[in-house]
Formats: sequence, structure tokens, C-alpha cells
Amino acid sequence: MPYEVSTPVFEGPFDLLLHLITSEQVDVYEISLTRIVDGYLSELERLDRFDLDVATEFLLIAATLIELKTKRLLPGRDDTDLDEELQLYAERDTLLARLLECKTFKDAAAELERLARVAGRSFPRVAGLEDRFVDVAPDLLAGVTPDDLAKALVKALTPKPVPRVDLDHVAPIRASVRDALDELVVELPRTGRTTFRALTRHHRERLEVIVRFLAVLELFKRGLVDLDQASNFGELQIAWVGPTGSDATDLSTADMYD
Amino acid sequence: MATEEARAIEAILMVAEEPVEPQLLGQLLEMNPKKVEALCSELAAAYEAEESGFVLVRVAGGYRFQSHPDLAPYVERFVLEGQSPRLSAAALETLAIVAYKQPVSRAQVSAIRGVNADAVMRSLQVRGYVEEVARDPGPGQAVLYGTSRLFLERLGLDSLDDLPALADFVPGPEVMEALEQGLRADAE
Amino acid sequence: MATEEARAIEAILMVAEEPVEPQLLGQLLEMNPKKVEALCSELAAAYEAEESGFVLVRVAGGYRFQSHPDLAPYVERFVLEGQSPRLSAAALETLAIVAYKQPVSRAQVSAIRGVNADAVMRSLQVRGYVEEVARDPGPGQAVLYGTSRLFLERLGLDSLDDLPALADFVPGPEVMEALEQGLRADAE
Repeated sequence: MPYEVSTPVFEGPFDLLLHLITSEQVDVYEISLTRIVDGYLSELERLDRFDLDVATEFLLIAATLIELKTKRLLPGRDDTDLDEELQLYAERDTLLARLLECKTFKDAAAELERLARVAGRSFPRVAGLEDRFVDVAPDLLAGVTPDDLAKALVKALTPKPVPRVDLDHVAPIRASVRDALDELVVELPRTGRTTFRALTRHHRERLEVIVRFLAVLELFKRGLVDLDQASNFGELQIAWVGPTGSDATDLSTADMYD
Repeated sequence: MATEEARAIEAILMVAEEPVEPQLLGQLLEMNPKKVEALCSELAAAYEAEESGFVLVRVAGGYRFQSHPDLAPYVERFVLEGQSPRLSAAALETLAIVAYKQPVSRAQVSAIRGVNADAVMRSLQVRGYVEEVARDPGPGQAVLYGTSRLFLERLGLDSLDDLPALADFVPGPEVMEALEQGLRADAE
Repeated sequence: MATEEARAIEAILMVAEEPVEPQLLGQLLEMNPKKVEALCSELAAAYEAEESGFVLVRVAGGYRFQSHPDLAPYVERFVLEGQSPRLSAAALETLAIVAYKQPVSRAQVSAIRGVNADAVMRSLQVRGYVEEVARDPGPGQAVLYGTSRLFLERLGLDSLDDLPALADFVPGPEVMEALEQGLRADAE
């Protein structure tokens, strides 16, 4: 099976976020968004055994968190675009609402589990009809045709569907982060120094920008690029510091995004 | 002492393979289903008082005999197999969403869980806990899912009305506050 | 009043589908089969004294609960009016496997269906659609089953040769999808 749904790590992005926020080690009043973002990023690193559709959701939430974090780092809001800010709050509220929903069903699931465990201690009687009543019983084959029988056999011989994660709906962005990395290790050594804005000028989709951003972060983590932001709202400067001659750049561990 | 009707109920439940609805018992015994329910309660109480090894329970809309939960260790030894494997946390959460939101589409379930729920939904369907109950009348006509009778049986519930109220699980103010704090965008 | 052992016997017999031998009960309860027999007699007498709607009888070398003969008219009505008159999908599939693969053992049927088919096989046998036709000559000498004459009659077939050829039944789209998904998952 390609992907075991019940991994010991987090089932989904909300799961992780819930854990990070409500985890006992974190004092309610001292919750640091930075730590949450860090937790997210480190979980992203562990995603190598996950499927891409899971990773995508993680990325989306990580991106929202990074946006929130960026906002929080701002000294004042006088020069902030009000629309942008409202949108950010709306996103935050959506996230909050989804988290609450997730938590609600998590707790409901625990109760269902308890009910099932209690009920599972009692076994039903399914003995069915005693032989002496069989003659009384109506003929169960009434209305069943030989064709029905053949169809039933075909059905019985058909392998039961193997549970699998359907990735079709994420196909268009399937290899985006991987692709972005591949593009960047070719593009960056050539340009040497550039800005994030320049890197994403051809990308209109929000998700495309996010995966490029994550690809840049990945390169930064590997020490292949230097990042610099001269001022708040300043352009994110990206400088290639890895080896030149892109073929030499080993991205094999970036398979985590496949 | 035992009435003919109570004895007939015992006899019928002894040969039934599934929970028998009080309406059906009433029809067979030519008596009011309410009266049937009262009789079944009396019978259940009598078994309880006699410390019987079995119980008479109402589940999935009907009555049936079951082994007493106390004696699970013995019965488990006898049954050996048959105990269905435990559901994963993912399966349980998905099942909870279907149970409370039914009728619900796969896409809606996935949206709530934040991960694609297709595989889990399919395995719940194969196990018989979840089934197709309708089609979305809107465009696309998505298949809508609900819980099955087997789900009720496995949880020992008489009907969906017996599910604990979802409101009971809505996080309390301290969790809300924690979540809000965690996502605060204000500058500090 | 009720001893743990007596209660355990009640619990086990309540969930058993076939008569349970005193030897097996003794093994499960870690007690002498003779003692089991004595306890079962006591239980049977108690049900009798209470005018229960069921009886505990010794049959085919074992013990089982049955409906009380007095109440046969009610049980017959239940059988006629209460039971769903159609063969379940599981039963039909099992019957199809026996029809096309005969002679076939229970274990083989279970293997094909992917779930234990013993209970369904037994009910098909009780209904008279399936019967023992031979013994596997190999070790273990498993009982081999085939369809009965009654089965042919009910389906309006002259002989097994008249069963429709399987080639005519191209799997439907949903079956193809399931097959494909099975293959895809394997390939990954």
C-alpha cells in the first residue's frame, strides 16, 4: 500500500496544529506563533513517508501560519493594506473554525470508540432458524434467476477494493515543490542574486507562490542560498551560495515531496 | 406466571438473526408495539435480576439477545475470530463525521478532516459501517453517505437519536482561548 | 445465586450457532464435562420451571437454546411474515461460488469471499440449497459441498450444465473500477 492512513504521526494538518497549540508543554498565554510555525516546518520535514495530498494541506496551513507570523512581526499597521489585513483575519478565522470542528469530531470519535468497546463485550445471538421451521420459511430463491447467480459470482470473484488515497485531484500540482526545486537549482546559480518577487513573477496562483517559497526555504535549510531582508516589507533577497554547475547539486533527499 | 406474549417474544427472539422491531412483534402477537416494549423491558429486568448470562437489549431499532458483557472473556474464547479489528483513529474520526453530518459527501468529509478521506471512506464502506444513502440533488450529483444499521449494532445504539449530542464535544472556552492565542496575528 | 460457570454457559450457548459439546464447554470453563452436563440440566430445569419461552436442549451431542415447542405457532408466523423473504447478497454470492465451483469446501468458499462463510454456508444448507457431496481425499478430509436438486428446481434449471456461461457477464463499470484500483494500488 502506498500510504498507511493511520501513521503514528499526525493524521492531518489540523491534527498537527491542534496538537501544537493545545499541547501541554505550551503555556496557554505564552504560545508562540514562531514555535507553531517551527513545529509545522519540522513536521513538513518528516513528511517523506506521507502522500502529496497530505503534504499539500500541510503546506497551505504552514503558509497561512507564516503569513500570520509575518504580520505579527510588523511594528505597526499604519502602512498596511487594509484589504490584505482583513483577508488575513478572515483566513485566521476560517482556520480557527476548522480547528474547532476538527477538535469536536476528534472528541466525538473518542466517545464512539468507547461505545463500540462497551458494546463489543456483548455478543449477539445470530443462531437463526431452527431446522423444524425451515419448511415453513418462504422460498428465498423466488425471483432469483440463473443470471443473477452468474452476476453474483462475478461480484464474489472481484477483488475487494484496496483502500488507497486518491491523488487525482492534486495531479496538477503534484510535483510543484519538487519542480520548483529543480527549476531553482538551475535558475539561481545562473542569476546569482535575485529577489523572491522576481522569482515568482510568472506565477499567479497563490499555491505556486507558496511552493516556490517553500522550495526557497528548503534550499536555505541546505545552505544553498542566503536569504536577506533589508527592511520590513523589503524585498526578500536570495543569493545562491551553493556550488555552481547545477548538475552537481544533489537534491535526492528532496524526494520527500514526491 | 409468564404470560403467553412474553414467552412468545422470548421464542421469536431466540430464532431471529437480527434485532426484531417492536412493530413486527406487535403484529405477530396482535398487540400494541408500546405493550411489546413494556414486556421486553420487563423481560430484560427479569434476566438482570436473575443474574442471567445473557441480556435482552434494544439495538438498531429492535430487540435481541446478547451475551452478558461480564462474560466477555469466556465468550471471546469461544468465538475466537469474529471480533472485528479495531478502527484506526483516522477511521473513527471519519466515522464520527459521517455519523453526525449525514447525509454527507466524501468531499465534505475530506474538507472537515483536512485530508483526503476517500480511502478511509471506502474502507468504512467495505466494513459495512457506512453506506450510500442518497445523491446530492445539486449539480454533479455527489453520492451522499450515512451510517448503516451495522454501525448502530456495533455501537449498541438503538437509533441515531441515541448518539451523544455533538454539542457536548464542542471545545470549552479554555481550548477556544488557547486556539485563538495560538493564531493571534496582533503585534506583541 | 447464579454461579459464574452457569452464567458463562448461558452466555456461550446464547451466541453459538450450533450445538456446543460439553467437552468444549468444559475446556472453555476449565471444568469437568460431567459437571458441565449437570449444570446444563439444572439450567434447563430452571427455564422449564420459569415457563420460559425457550428451552435448553441436548441435541446432536451438544447443548443449544431453542424456542419452546409450545410457541411454534408464533415462531412460524415470524418466519412467514417477519423474515425478509430475499436471499441476502452475501448468501447469493456464496451460493454462486458453490454452484460454479462445486465440489468445494467451506474453507475454499471463505477464501474466495474473503470473510468467514461458515454461517452463510450453514444457513444455505439448512435451506436445502447446498448439501454435502463428498469428502476431500487429502489430509483433513474436509467436507465438500455442492448444490442440491432443490436448488436446480428453484432456479428452473435442468442440470448444472444449464448455468449461464460466465463469459457472458462482463463486469460492470464499478467492478472494473475496483479492479483497476486494486491494480493501481499494487503497482505503487
